[in-house]
Amino acid sequence: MSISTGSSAGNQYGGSMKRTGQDRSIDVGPTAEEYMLPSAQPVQLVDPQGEHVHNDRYPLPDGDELLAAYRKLVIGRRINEQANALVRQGRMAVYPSSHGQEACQVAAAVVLEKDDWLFPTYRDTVAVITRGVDPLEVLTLLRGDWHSGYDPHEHKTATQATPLATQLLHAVGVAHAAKLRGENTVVLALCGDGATSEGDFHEALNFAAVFHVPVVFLVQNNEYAISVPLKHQSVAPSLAHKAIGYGMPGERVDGNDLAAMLSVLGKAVDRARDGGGPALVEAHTYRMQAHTNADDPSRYRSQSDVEKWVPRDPITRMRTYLGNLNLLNADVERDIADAAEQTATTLRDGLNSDPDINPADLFEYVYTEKTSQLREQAALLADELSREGA
Amino acid sequence: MSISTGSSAGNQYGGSMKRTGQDRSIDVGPTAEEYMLPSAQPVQLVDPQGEHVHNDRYPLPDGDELLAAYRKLVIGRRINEQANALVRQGRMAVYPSSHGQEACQVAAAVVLEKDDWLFPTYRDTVAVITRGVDPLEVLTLLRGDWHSGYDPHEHKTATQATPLATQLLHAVGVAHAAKLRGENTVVLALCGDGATSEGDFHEALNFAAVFHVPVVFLVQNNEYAISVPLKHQSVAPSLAHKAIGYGMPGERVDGNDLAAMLSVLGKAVDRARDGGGPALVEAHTYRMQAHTNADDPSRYRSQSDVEKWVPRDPITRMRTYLGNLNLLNADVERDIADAAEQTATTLRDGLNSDPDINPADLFEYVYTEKTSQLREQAALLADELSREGA
Amino acid sequence: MTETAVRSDAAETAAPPAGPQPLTFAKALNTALADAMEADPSVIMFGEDVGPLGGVFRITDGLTARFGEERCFDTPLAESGIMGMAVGMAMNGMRPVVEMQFDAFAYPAFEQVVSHVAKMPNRTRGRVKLPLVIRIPYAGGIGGVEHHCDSSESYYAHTPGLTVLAPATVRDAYLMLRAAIRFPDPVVFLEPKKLYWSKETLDLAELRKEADDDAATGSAVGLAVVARSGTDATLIAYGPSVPTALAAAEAAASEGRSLEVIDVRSIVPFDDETVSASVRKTGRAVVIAEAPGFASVASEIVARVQERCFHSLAAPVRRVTGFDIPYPSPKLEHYFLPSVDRILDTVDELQWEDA
Amino acid sequence: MTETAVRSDAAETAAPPAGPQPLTFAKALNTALADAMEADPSVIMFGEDVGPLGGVFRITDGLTARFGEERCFDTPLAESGIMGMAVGMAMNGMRPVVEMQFDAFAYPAFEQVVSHVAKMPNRTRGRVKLPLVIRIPYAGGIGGVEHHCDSSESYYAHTPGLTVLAPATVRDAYLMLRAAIRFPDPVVFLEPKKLYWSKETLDLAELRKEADDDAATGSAVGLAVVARSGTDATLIAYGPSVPTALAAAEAAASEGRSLEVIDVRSIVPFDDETVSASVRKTGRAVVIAEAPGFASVASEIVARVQERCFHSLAAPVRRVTGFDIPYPSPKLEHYFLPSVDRILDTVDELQWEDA
Ligand SMILES: Cc1ncc(C[n+]2csc(CCOP(=O)(O)OP(=O)(O)O)c2C)c(N)n1
Ligand SMILES: Cc1ncc(C[n+]2csc(CCOP(=O)(O)OP(=O)(O)O)c2C)c(N)n1
Ligand SMILES: [Mg+2]
Ligand SMILES: [Mg+2]
Repeated sequence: MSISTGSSAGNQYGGSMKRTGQDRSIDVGPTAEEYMLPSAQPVQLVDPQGEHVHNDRYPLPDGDELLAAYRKLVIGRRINEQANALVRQGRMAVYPSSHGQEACQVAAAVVLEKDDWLFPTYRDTVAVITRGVDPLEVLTLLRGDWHSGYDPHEHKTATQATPLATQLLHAVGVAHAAKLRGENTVVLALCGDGATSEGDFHEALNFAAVFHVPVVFLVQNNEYAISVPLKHQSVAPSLAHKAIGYGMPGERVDGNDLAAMLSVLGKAVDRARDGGGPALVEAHTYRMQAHTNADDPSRYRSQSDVEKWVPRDPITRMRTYLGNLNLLNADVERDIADAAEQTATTLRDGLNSDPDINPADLFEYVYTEKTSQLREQAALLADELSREGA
Repeated sequence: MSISTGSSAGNQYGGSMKRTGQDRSIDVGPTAEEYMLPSAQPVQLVDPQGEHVHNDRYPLPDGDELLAAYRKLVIGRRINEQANALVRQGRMAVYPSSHGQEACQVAAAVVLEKDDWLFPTYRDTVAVITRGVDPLEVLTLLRGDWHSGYDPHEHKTATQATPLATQLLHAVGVAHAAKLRGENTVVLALCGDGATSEGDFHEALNFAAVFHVPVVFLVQNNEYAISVPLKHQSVAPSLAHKAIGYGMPGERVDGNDLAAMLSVLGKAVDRARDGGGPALVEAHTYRMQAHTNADDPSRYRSQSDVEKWVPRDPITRMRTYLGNLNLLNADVERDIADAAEQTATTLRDGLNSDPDINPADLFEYVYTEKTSQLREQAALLADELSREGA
Repeated sequence: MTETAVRSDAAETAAPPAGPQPLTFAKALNTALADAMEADPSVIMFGEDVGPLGGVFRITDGLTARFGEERCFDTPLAESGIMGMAVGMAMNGMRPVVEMQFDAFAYPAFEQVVSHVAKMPNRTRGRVKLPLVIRIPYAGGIGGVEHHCDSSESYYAHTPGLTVLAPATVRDAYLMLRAAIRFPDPVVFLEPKKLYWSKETLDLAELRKEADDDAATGSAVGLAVVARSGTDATLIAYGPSVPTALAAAEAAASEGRSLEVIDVRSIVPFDDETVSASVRKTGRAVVIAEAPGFASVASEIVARVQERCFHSLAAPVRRVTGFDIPYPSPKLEHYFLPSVDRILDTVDELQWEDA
Repeated sequence: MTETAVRSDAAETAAPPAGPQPLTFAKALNTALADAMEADPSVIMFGEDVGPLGGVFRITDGLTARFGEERCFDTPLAESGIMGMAVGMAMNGMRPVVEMQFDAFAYPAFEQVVSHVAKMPNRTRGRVKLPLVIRIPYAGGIGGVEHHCDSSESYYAHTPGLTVLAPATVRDAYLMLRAAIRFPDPVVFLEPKKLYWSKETLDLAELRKEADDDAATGSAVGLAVVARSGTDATLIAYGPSVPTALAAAEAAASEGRSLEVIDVRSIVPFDDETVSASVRKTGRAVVIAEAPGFASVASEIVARVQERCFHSLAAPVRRVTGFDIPYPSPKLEHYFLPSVDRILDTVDELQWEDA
């Protein structure tokens, strides 16, 4: 650092930096800085016009892989739309939409093996469903039936975390346990840009680095934490620059570029699996809709700002690119649309019937065996209900 | 970053890195990386042999300034010795010695103006006394009379913090309040290497950077957190590398070099005062003694490791350097020794008389006005004591 | 995961017309904040989304626009950071009011609250005062998802050095928040979320005058009130449970039983005098609170009442509280919350055969 | 700021000789950990300074040497990190035992404890179990500086989903820690610091056998014991207050008053049966605990006892607790702690004229 009196770090250096010094005179291998600092611009492999952008370090996934992922992208978008509709219809209490972030959602699900673990947040419903969890079980939370509806062990997918950044530590613990047993499980832990400010983010990255465990941290930087824009959250050159402070590599990616997301995340996962340790990936994306249905974004951002992101939509560019490759035609598109419609129908039908709710369950899972206190309280409630019923 | 499969960040890149790319072809001003990353080696201005080391960015303080600081250094060492003795004699419950870290302690006190604030930890007794707080008031805590003995407002010196890293946020708040009022107060906040792992460290640095407040964070990296060595605390290239993750400059200094400490901290303080925002300074030093008298360091480090640091002692090199400048002679040395002895006598005498302890004080300061609950409880205790007295 | 019950009526910022008018609990709080900021330039407000958005419940609506972003501002998303910064600002001449977005999101700040907010004045023998207010939208009954409905008052009430207030009426929302901001010591100010949209018809000018009078007498902290007089038994409640207790008393009256309702208002300090006087009069008491009962404020009230009124009691003091389980999901919360029926059942068990 | 009372006798790691022998509380815990790790490879221990140093109280002494640093290791200095990692490890097949270095240094982990440790099994309908133990050296009486002497049990006891244990004897230190580690749900295990150096003469082989029997019956959690029988009044205590209660009973006996002492052992779940049976028999009760009394476990016990034993009570249930003030500095702590005299004074006030 050069501490120069009077200059203002915060304002002078925003988010767009060029990478320092690749042209060293003697080759001594990469320095820690070169190894751990992110590239100067977010990695992009397919630009918003659907054109391939060459990148030395990140290969473009092949067409079939992209087509399969594109299918999931379209289904993901449909899930967001359907969930929003169900909220409007009063079938669901709340839905934090990932509209616009579906490339991150899909990539997060598909880069993992079956025995890997995913740690999602409330906004990552699409990732969880893409990973294979029953959509209706996922929506248990959002329609208010129970705090979580699926078995985390079945799909190696943790519950969708609400207290920000806390889940990142659980991810480290899961990875650490697997490592101690010699299993080669990789853990992918998701959080938002806002969550990077929490102490638990710091502790999780540091623990992961010190214990050298296979966790990939994916920050979906969608530029907002409810109403708070990124610039009030951090004045670092980028969120990926935080990685070096823990001694792990950081990278930034165009989060609306499915191909880049697959390539960068995939490489980080491979590296973690091969004993390379944790990594931090920052995906640049945008929250196209309100924080949740209860939010009023007009209070803190203009519609025109939002519209700037429409041309960068993850679906459009992938459709163009795949079309140019002749991998998409009307049949394929119809097939994909049908699959998406199928998922939407599952959601709609599922949410149209209320599941049985058993008040006795309230006492059932607090402890493995009910305490005498809970037995008394369960009896009190049962008695009330039987009298009501009578 | 280049995520390369199979390599191991943690092991491959320890703490000694060279700085990347100063030789750019077009001069576009410093990049964020150049501006915020610390120099390749800790800044040193006077080496362990007492020789001046030239540094482009950090000027050597002049002889008189160094002599005045040296005097405080010697007194600081004497305070540590006397406090240890008082613990052995049972006059004090506990003492976390800063033996070996006195250059950090003195620099932290002297770079501040009267209206600046210092936020010390339990280990920073010497810094607090050097700042001018009455030594006996400082020792109130350590002999167990009360939780803190001095008035933080009188010397703009916060209480010595025990819960690690919590005080860094208070420092940010004090600076923020001053900034809002347009005062040009600088706040110097101290913590140890271990404390950098706490979530509050992260939150404090981020808040300071986002609000662009004049706080200088000084980490005394003495290589241990009780028994835990630095390498189990962090695998970052250095602790100063954390700065870029918050968007502030980081620097590392030879913490046993009083001249370098004064120059680097002084510059960071000036810069903060001039509106340049916060900075992180990591001082490389060593905890020469046990964590506290209750500790048993033989369980986790060898005496030979400790002895490697003896030649790097902050006093020896400064004495040689000042001697070479002809600023030290027998008279001056005797005068300094007398001053140190004077301080030691103050401590000894002060701790030999027990202060009055008033049990009624227990209830006096919990609230500005005692609650009815506390009035009852105070009466109960008073009644007990009066019956005992009777 | 998110705000759950925002209504736009709290968002009105225009100067209210004179004379009595309907005022929501939320708007009363908003007005109290604005009035306090107007009265004292050292009052500042910060937290998550309290700036341009006006808070997820709109309690800080319009404050940034009116007082500037130096006096009402958003912070990075870190509750320990918010609390720790508030401590420092309070040390240095400010009177910070911070918002914890929801009850369970105050837990990351727990160390700052317990180890510093509560202890700093005592640690320094009163040389460092911490005149700060921690506003917490708290408790349930709004169909919120997990972590948005905790009744966390017992954690704070158990921590010496904190003053813990819980208003239950629109009037008190205004007066008690003004008092909390003026108070020389740190206050945990608990805002029952489910009452945010409750309304009373009040004359703001008179409320303001009352607040000024209270500023002189300092009487607002530490006093319970008799919310409804009665003779047969005492219901003791605070915050979100007060309306439920009042409804139960109303229902009991129609069955010929006269219940007195005490609104505790100030959990710490606790008004033993008012509570004990009532119980000594009625001889029977039921304590009502949403939080799980075990080792809670409700336990404390039961303990104090039996310690102080033992010889007046015709029956054990009983509790109607949340069960000792995590707060349930929206579709199950009504089984959990103290209800009029559960209160009346409990009153029925107060050994009336003796009476 | 630091450990305060380390004695080297806890540091012995050699295999103990056979037959009854003096064992400290600290060594009993150390042995329980070693035995649990020996018995079950999924048991792992981590925290601050628990590795080579063996913990600032030496409770983990020798474990790294014996079981390797993969099973007993130091973490970076971050309590939320420790707790959160423990959650993940417990999710993934391990039985983590974590040490919080001192009571007040567990507060940074409060969100992880309340929002996850306590709630995860319920959140997932029991599909994710969290068999983990949070060891907390707690409470005072050791001349520790600020933040090293908090009695924090009420925070945990109030949080549904946690099991909260506090041994008071060397025997229980061993047996209850073994039981806690075997328990399928998260346990907050409170170790009274001032008892670490207390001794009992015990036969380890028999203790181990007893632990194995208990593993079959699962009886160690949820049971209080009568620590001393008596007829005139019941003293109810746990953890560090049990020896004080016993001393008070001893002193009372010499004055001709027969006090029964209940050692609660298991704060959650609470053994109403044992406690109520005693109070119904004696008709009088005093609850003793170090923590500030307001909204505490002591309040809960008072409330439960009067709810359940009202008609057997000859006097109100009374409390001897810490005052509602921050834990005092070393030279003042003896004024704060429940003492034999204060207990006897309180017993004297139990309206003996009725008897
Ligand atoms: C500890 C905690 N504090 C506050 C909240 C309330 N809250 C829910 S979402 C949110 C914003 C999160 O922003 P970000 O991390 O960027 O994720 P995004 O919602 O944009 O996906 C806030 C403040 C919370 N859930 N947890
Ligand atoms: C929140 C918290 N956790 C644990 C402790 C116990 N503790 C006291 S000092 C210490 C080590 C601190 O190491 P470091 O930050 O390097 O400072 P140093 O003692 O070396 O000056 C620990 C773990 C504490 N004081 N606060
Ligand atoms: Mg975001
Ligand atoms: Mg250290």
